[in-house]
Amino acid sequence: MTNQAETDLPVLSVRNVTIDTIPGGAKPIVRDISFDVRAGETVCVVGESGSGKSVTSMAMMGLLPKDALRVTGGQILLDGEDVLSVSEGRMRALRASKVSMVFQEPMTALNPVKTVGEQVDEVLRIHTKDSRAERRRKVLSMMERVHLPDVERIYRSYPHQLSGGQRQRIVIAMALILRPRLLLADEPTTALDVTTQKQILKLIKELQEEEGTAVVFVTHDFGVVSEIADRIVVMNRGDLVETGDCRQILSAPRQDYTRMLVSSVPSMQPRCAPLTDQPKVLEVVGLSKRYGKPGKSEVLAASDITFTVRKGEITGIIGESGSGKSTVARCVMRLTDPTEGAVVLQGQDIAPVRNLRAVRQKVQYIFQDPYRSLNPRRTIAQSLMEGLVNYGMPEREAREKAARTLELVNLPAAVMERYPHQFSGGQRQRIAIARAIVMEPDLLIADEAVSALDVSVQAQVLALFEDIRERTGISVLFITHDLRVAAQICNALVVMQKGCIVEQGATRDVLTNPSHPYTRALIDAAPAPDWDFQNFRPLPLAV
Amino acid sequence: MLSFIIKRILSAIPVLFMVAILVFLVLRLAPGDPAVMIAGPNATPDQLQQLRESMGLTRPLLEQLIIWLTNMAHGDMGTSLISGKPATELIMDRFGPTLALSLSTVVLAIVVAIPLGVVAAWQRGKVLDRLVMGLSVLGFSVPVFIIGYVLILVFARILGWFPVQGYQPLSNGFVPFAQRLVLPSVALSFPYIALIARIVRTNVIEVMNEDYIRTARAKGLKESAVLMGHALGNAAVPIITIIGVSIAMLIGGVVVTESVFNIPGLGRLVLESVLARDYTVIQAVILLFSAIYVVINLVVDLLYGVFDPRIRY
Amino acid sequence: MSSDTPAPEPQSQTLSLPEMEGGGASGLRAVLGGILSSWSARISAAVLLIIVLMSVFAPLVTSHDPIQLDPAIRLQPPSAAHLLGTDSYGRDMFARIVYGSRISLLVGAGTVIVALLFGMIIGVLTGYFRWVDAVLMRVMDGLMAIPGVLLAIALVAISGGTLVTVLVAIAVPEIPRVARMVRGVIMGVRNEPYVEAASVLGTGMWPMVWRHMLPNTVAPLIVQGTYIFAAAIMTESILSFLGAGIPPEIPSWGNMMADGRLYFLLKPELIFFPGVMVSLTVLSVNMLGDVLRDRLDPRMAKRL
Amino acid sequence: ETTINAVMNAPLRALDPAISTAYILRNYGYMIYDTLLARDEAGKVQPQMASWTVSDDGKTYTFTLRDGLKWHDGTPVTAADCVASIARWDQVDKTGQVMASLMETMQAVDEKTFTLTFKEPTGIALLALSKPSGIPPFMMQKKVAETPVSTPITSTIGSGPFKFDASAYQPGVKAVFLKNEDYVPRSEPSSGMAGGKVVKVDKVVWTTMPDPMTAMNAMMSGEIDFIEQAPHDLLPLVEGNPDFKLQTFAKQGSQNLVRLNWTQPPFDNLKYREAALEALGQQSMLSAQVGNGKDASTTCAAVFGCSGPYATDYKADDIIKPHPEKSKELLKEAGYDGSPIMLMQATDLASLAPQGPVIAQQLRDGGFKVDVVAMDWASVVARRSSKAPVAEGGWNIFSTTNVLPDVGDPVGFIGTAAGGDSAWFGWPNVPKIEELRAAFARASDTETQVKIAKEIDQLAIDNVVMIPMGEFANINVVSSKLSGMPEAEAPVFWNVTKSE
Ligand SMILES: Nc1ncnc2c1ncn2[C@@H]1O[C@H](COP(=O)(O)OP(=O)(O)OP(=O)(O)O)[C@@H](O)[C@H]1O
Ligand SMILES: Nc1ncnc2c1ncn2[C@@H]1O[C@H](COP(=O)(O)OP(=O)(O)OP(=O)(O)O)[C@@H](O)[C@H]1O
Ligand SMILES: [Mg+2]
Ligand SMILES: [Mg+2]
Repeated sequence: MTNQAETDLPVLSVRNVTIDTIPGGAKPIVRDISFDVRAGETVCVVGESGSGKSVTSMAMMGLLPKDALRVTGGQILLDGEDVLSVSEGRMRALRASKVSMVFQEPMTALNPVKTVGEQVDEVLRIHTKDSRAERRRKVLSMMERVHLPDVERIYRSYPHQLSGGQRQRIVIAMALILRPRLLLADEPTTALDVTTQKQILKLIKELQEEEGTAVVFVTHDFGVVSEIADRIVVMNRGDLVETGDCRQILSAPRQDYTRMLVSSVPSMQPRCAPLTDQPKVLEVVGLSKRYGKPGKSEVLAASDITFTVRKGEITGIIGESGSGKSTVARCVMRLTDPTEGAVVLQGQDIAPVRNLRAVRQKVQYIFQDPYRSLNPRRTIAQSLMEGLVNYGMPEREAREKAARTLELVNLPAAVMERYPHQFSGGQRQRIAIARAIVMEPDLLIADEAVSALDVSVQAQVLALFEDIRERTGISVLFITHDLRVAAQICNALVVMQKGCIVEQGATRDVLTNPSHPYTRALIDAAPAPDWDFQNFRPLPLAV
Repeated sequence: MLSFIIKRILSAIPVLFMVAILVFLVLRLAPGDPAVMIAGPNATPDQLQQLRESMGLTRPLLEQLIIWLTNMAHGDMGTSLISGKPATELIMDRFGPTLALSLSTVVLAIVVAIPLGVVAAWQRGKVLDRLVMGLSVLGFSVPVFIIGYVLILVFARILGWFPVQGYQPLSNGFVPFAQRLVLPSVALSFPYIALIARIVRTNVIEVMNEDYIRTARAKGLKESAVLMGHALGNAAVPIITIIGVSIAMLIGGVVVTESVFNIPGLGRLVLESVLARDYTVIQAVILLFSAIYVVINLVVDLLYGVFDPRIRY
Repeated sequence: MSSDTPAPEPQSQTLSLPEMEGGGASGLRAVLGGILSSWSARISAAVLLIIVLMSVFAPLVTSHDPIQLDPAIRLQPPSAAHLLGTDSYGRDMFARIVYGSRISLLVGAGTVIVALLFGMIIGVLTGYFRWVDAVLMRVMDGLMAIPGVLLAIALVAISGGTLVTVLVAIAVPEIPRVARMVRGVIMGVRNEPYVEAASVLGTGMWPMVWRHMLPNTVAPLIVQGTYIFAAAIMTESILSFLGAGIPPEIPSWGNMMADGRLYFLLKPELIFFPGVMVSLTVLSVNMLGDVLRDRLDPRMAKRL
Repeated sequence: ETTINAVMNAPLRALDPAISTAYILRNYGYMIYDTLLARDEAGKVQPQMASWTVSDDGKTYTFTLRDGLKWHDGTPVTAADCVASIARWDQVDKTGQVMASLMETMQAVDEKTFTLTFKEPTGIALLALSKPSGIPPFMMQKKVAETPVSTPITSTIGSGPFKFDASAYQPGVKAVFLKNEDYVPRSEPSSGMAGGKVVKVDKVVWTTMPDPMTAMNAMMSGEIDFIEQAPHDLLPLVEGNPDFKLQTFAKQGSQNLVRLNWTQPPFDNLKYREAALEALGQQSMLSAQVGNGKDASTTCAAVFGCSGPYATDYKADDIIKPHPEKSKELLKEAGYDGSPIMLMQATDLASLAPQGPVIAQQLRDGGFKVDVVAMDWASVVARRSSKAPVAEGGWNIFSTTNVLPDVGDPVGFIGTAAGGDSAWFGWPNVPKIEELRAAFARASDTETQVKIAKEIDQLAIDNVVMIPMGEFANINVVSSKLSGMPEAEAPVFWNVTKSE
C-alpha cells in the first residue's frame, strides 16, 4: 500500500517534541518524539492507553489544555511552518484549513444543541468569504461525499437524531471540507461497531486518495492498523518505541514492546469446543423483553431467546451494537424483568422470583464499563467485601478472602486501600472481575468485559478468565462484539441481530462455517481477518 | 407539546388545591382577626363580635373553607374583609407594578449576570474571575433594603437622576414609568445577578470540558466565539432552571423593595393583608402567586425544549 | 423532561502500579488537606473559626450584656466604653455583634441543617420509590409554590416571633428545593453501573442509599448549603425589616441591620458593622464551599 | 392646579369612620364629612353645621342646621340625616354610649331642626357632639347611617369640605380628595376644628409609605409636602433646612400607657401592680421613642394628660421615675416566686416597637422575671382580649399609645374605665371609678368635672388601673410651601395654602 506521490517534503514533521505537565512532573508526558508524514500517506500511531497518543496529536492542533500541559521542546512543522511558534491567530487560521482533526467519541464530539449542518457550515463561515447559499451548497455536497443519506434532512438534524456512524461522518465532513493538508484522526472508530468501522475506514481512505491528504491515525486496534497504515509509529509511556513500514512492524517488530503488543492481538482461530457432557447451569427459554409503553415508544429489545450454558463452559453472545446482548444478560441477572419466558438457573426458574437475595449469590455480573461500575468513592477493599458482608461474612474473613481473590487476578493485596481512579482501565476491569468471583458464583455474566481494554491488557484478562474457569469450573456467559475475543475463549456462540438469535452453535462452527448471512457479514467486517498477529504472519489460507 | 402543556396545567390543579387548603388553615390558625383591624384598637368586645358575625368568621372552619372553595370554583375570589373591595379588583390594581418590577429585575439580572458569568468562566482562576465572584458573594450578603437605600442616596438624592419613590403605570408614558423602575429593579436584581452569574460560570466551565468544545476549537473558532456560540448554549438548561427558581424566589425581595421604593404592588398588598388578617385577599394573592409559579415552571420546561433540542415533549 | 445523551465518560488517567501514590489519597483527611492548600480557603477557614470562637466564647470577648439597654446613652459613637458605639436603645453594639454571631450562625447553620436533613430524606424517598414520588413531590410543589417569605410571616404570626419559629419559617421553604435536587441525583445515580453492581452483590436499599447514592449528593449539597446559609441570614434580616423576625431583644446580625436602617443616613455604622460581619461570614462559607465542591466533584477536577 | 401630597401615619383601607377608632379613619372623616359642633383652638364648643339652644330645664337641646349644607351628590342635608347619623354613632363611641344612656328621645322636628331630650340636665350633648377625636360624630346621609354598625359602610358621600375621588382610591396605597366646590364654609375664621373650613388647594393626595426612610427621602427631594408622623430620630435630616419646617400641635401628642392584666396572677394582686408601677419609669421609654435631649417629650404622671384641665401630680415621683429597689421590696412582700410574666410586644408598628424592650428592662431591674413575646400588632390585639392564663394564650402586660384628645376625656378614655369585664383589656375592676365616670358625664360645670377627674386619677393610680408612661409630641414634617394648617386634634387640610 505504498504511495508513490511526492515523497520529498513531508507535510508534517514532528521533531524532538517533548510535552510536560504544568507544573512539571517527575517525567515529561511525551518525550522527544520525532516522525514525518508525507502527503497521501497514512501513519498509524499505536500504543497502549495513556502512552501519549492523544496528547501528541492535540499538540499538533495547538489544542493542549493551556493550564495543564505544555510543549517544552522540539518543533512541529506543518509544511515547514512551526505550529508551536506561530501566533494564536495564525494557529486558528491553520486549524481546519491546513490541519484538522477527527476525535475519538462521535457521540460527544458534536455540539448537541446545534444542527449538524450549522456546525459544518461554521467551518466555512470562519475560514472563507463564501455567501450563505454557496456555503450551504458546499456543505451538502461534502455530506454527500461522506456517503450520508438524505443530506437535506441530515443538514437540519441535531446530533442526537443521528446514529454513531452518521455522527462520525459529520465530524469527518467537518474535518475535510476545507481540504486540509493533514488530517489527524484520534481513534475515530473505537466507539463504533465493526460494520460501521469498516465503512468509516473505507471513507477516510477514499477521501485521502482523492485529495492526497496526509493522515495521522491514532488507534490501539491492530486490526485497523493492518488495514490502513502505510507506516506505523509505536509509542509506549511517552516514548517513541519504534517506527517503520506497516508490513515490517507487523511481521518483524524490532522492539520487545512492539512484539508484545502485536502478539497480544487475539487470533480469529476458534480454540475451544463445547462441553456437551456437563450439567446445564443456565437455560434461557423463550425469553422476550419489551421496553417502553405498548404502542409508539415500544422497543422489542429481545425476542424468543433460547440457549443453554453448561458447567465450566464459556458461552459467547455476539452481535453488533444494539442487537440486544446486554438486554438478555440483564434479564438473566434480573436487573430488568423479562417480559416473557423462563430463566432456569440450576433447575429453578428465577424469572418470577421476587426476593433475589438467594439468586444474586449464585450469579454474578461484570459490567460493560470498567470505569463506571466501581464506585469512585469507595476503596477497592470496600467494593470487594461488600457482597461478602451482605451475605453475612464477618468483616475480617471477608477482607482476607478479598485479598486472596485480588491476588488471583494478579493484583497485590496491598492495593486494597486505594480508590478506583488510582488504577488503569485494565486493572479496574480485573478488580471488577475479582469482585464478581469473590462471591464464588456458579454463573458469571461478563458484558463486554474486555472491550474497553488495550490489546495487551485484554490478553491478560482473557488469560485470567481461562485460568479461573479451569480452577473453579465456573460457567460464563460472555458478551462481546469482538469476534477475535469470542474466538479466543468461547466454547459456544450465540449470534444476535435486532433482538433475535440468528444462529448459535459451537464457536468453531459458527466462525468458520457461518450459516446466516448476518454472521458472515460480521466476520467479513472484522478488520484484518487474514493476518495472524500472534505469529507475525498472514494466516494460512482456509482451514 | 400541546398535550404536554394541558397535562401540566391539569397536574397543577392538585398543587393549587393543596396550597389553597394549606393557606386557609395557616391563616385561620394565626391569632388575630380582621374584625379588630376594622374596628380599631379600642373597639368593644360586643362590637367585635357583631362584626365577626357579619363577616362570616363565626361559622365553623370547615364551612368557611367549603364556602370559599365553592366560590373559588365559580371564579369568585371573595371580597376584602377590610376594604370591602373585591379581591380580584385589588389584585388587578396591584398586579401591574409588581409585574413591571419583577420583569425588569429578571431581565436586568439576566442581561448583566450572563456576560459576567461567562467572563468569569473564561478568566477562571484569574483576577477578573475572583473579582466577579467576590462581588457576587457581596451581592447576596447585603440585604435588599440596604442596597435600596444606597441607590436612593446616590442616584436620587445626590445625583438626582431618578425620583426617590413611587410608581407610574406605563400608560402615563414610558419615561416616567422607566424612571421609577430603574432603582428598584437594580436593587432587587443584586442577589439574582450574583446567583445567576455563579451558575453561569460553573456551568460554562463544566461545558468547556466537553468534547464538542474541543471540536469547536479545532475548527479555528476564537475563544469568545467558543464561549458564546457553543458553551453558553449548552449551559442553558441549568441557567434557565436557576432563573426560574429566582423568579419564584423573587417575591420575598419584592415585598421589601416595594416598601423601600413605595411601589404599590402585590408584595405590599399581601404583607398589609397578613398584618391586617385580611384572609380573602391573602388567600387570593397567594393562590395567584402559586399559579404564577406553576406557569413559570411550565415556561421553564418549555424553554428547555427551545434551548436543548434533545428535550421533547 | 427527557434527554438521551449519555453522561460523559469520566476520562481518567491510567497509572500503572509502580507509579501510584500512597493509598487513601482521597480520604477525608486528604480532602481537608487539599482544601487547606489554597490560600483563599485558609483565610476563609480562619475567619470562620474566629467567628465561631467569638460566638462560643462571647462572654469572654465582651463584658457588656447585649440586651441591657439604657436609652440615656443611645446612638453614641464608638468609644473606649463602647467599642462600636451604642444603638438606638443604648445597647452596646460590640456586644450585640458578638452575641449576634450566635443567632446568625444558628439561623444560617440551623436552616442549612434542617433543610438538608429533611430535604435529603424526602429526596431519597422520592428518588427511590415512584409512588412516594407521586405523592410527596406534589406536596413539595405546593410548598414551593407558596412564596417563602410570606410563609415565614404567616408562621411567625401564628406562633410568635421566637427563634425556633423563625428558624422553621426560614428552613421549611428551602426543603423542597433540596429535596428536588437530591431526588434528581438519586434518580440519576439509580442507573449508574456501580449501583447496579452493588445490587448484584445483594446490597439492600438503605446500605445502597447510604454507601452508593448519598455520597453523590454531597458536592451539590455543599453548593446549595452555602447558598442556603447566606439566604437564611438574608431572609432573617428581611423578616426583621417586615417586623416578623427574631424577637428584637435578641441580637442577630440580620435584625441589627433591620433595626439600623432608620439611621442609614445619620449613623451608617449601625448597619455597616453587622453588614460586614454577614458579608465576611457568607464570603468565607462560600469560598470554603467552592473549594470543597471542587475537591469532591470529580467532574470539576482538572482533566484533558 | 395645586395638590398637597401627604404621607399619613397609616394606610387608608376601610371607609367607615363611625365604627373604627383608627386615627386614619378619623382623619379621613374630617376630610369628607362635617360635624354638627366643633371645638375651637381653645377647646370651646362652637357651632359647625348647626347652632343650638338649650331648654331652661337643661334637658332639651335643639339643633338648627345652617343654610347651604349639601351632600356631595347635591341633595340637601336634613335633620333626619343627622338624627340617623347620631343614632348610629352613639352605639359605638364610648362617650356616645354614655350620652345615649342619658337620653330620652331624639327626633327631627323639621327639615332643619332636631332635638335631643335627656332624662336629667346634662352637658354631655355638647361634649359628645363636638368630640374631636376617637370616633367623632360625623354626619352622613340617612340611608347610609341606617346601615347596622356591624356592617362597614362603603358610601363616600359626606357634606364636608373635600370630596372623595373614589376612582383614584387604592386601598392601602392612595386616597385622593378634591376640593368640594359647593361647600359653604362658615364665615368665622378657622380655629381648631371650628370656624370656616375654607379649602385653598384643588387636591389633597394621601399616600402610604411603609418605609419612613423613604418618606424622608421623598420629602427632601420635594416629591411630597407633608409627613404626618416622622420618626424623631430622622428629624436632624431636615432640621435647619429652610425648605422644611417641623410642625407640632400639642393636641396631637400621645400618651404611652402600660396595661396590666387584672384577671391573671400575679397582677390580680395589687402588690404586684404597685411593684410594676414602681419599677417602671418614663424617661427611658420616651428617650427610646423620640431620642434624648429632645423637647418632643414630657414626663407626666396624670392619667388624663398634663396639657389639659385634669393635670395632676399625684404620686408623680413614683410614676415618673423608676424605683427598682421599691419594686423589689414590694415583690418580696408579695412573696414573688420568680415565675416569669409575659409581655406582649408589637414589632410591626414603629411607635410601639421600642416600648417592649424598655419595659422589659425596667421590670427586670425591678426584680421581675420577664418573657418578652414578640408578635405583630394583629396578634397583640387578638391575644390581649384573652382572659386565659398565659400558658393558654393569655398575657400579663402590654403597652400602647393614645392620642391626647382621647386621653383627656374622662368619660371616653378607655384607660381609666374600670368596670371589670366591661372595661378595656386588662379588665380592672374598681366600682368607685365607674361611679365617678358616670357622675362626670352628668356634671355640667367644669369645676365639678375637674374635681371628679382628679378623684378618678388618684383611684386609677392607687389601684394601678393603668400606668402612664409619659407624653410625646407628634411632629409633622412640612414643606415650607405649606402654611395655615389649623391647630387641631387631627391633621386637617382646610385653610392650608400651598405656594409655588
Ligand atoms: N490535562 C492533563 N493534565 C495532566 N496530565 C494529562 C492531561 N491529559 C493527559 N494527561 C496524561 O498524559 C498521558 C498521555 O495521555 P493521552 O491521552 O495522550 O493517552 P492516549 O495514548 O491517547 O491514551 P488513550 O488510548 O487512552 O486515549 C497520560 O498519562 C495522561 O494521564
Ligand atoms: N431501558 C431501556 N429502555 C428502552 N430501550 C432500551 C433500554 N435499554 C436498551 N434499550 C434498547 O434495546 C435495544 C437493545 O439494547 P442492548 O443494550 O441490549 O444492546 P447491546 O446489544 O447490548 O448493544 P451494545 O453492544 O451497544 O451494548 C437497543 O435498541 C436499545 O436502544
Ligand atoms: Mg487518546
Ligand atoms: Mg450492551
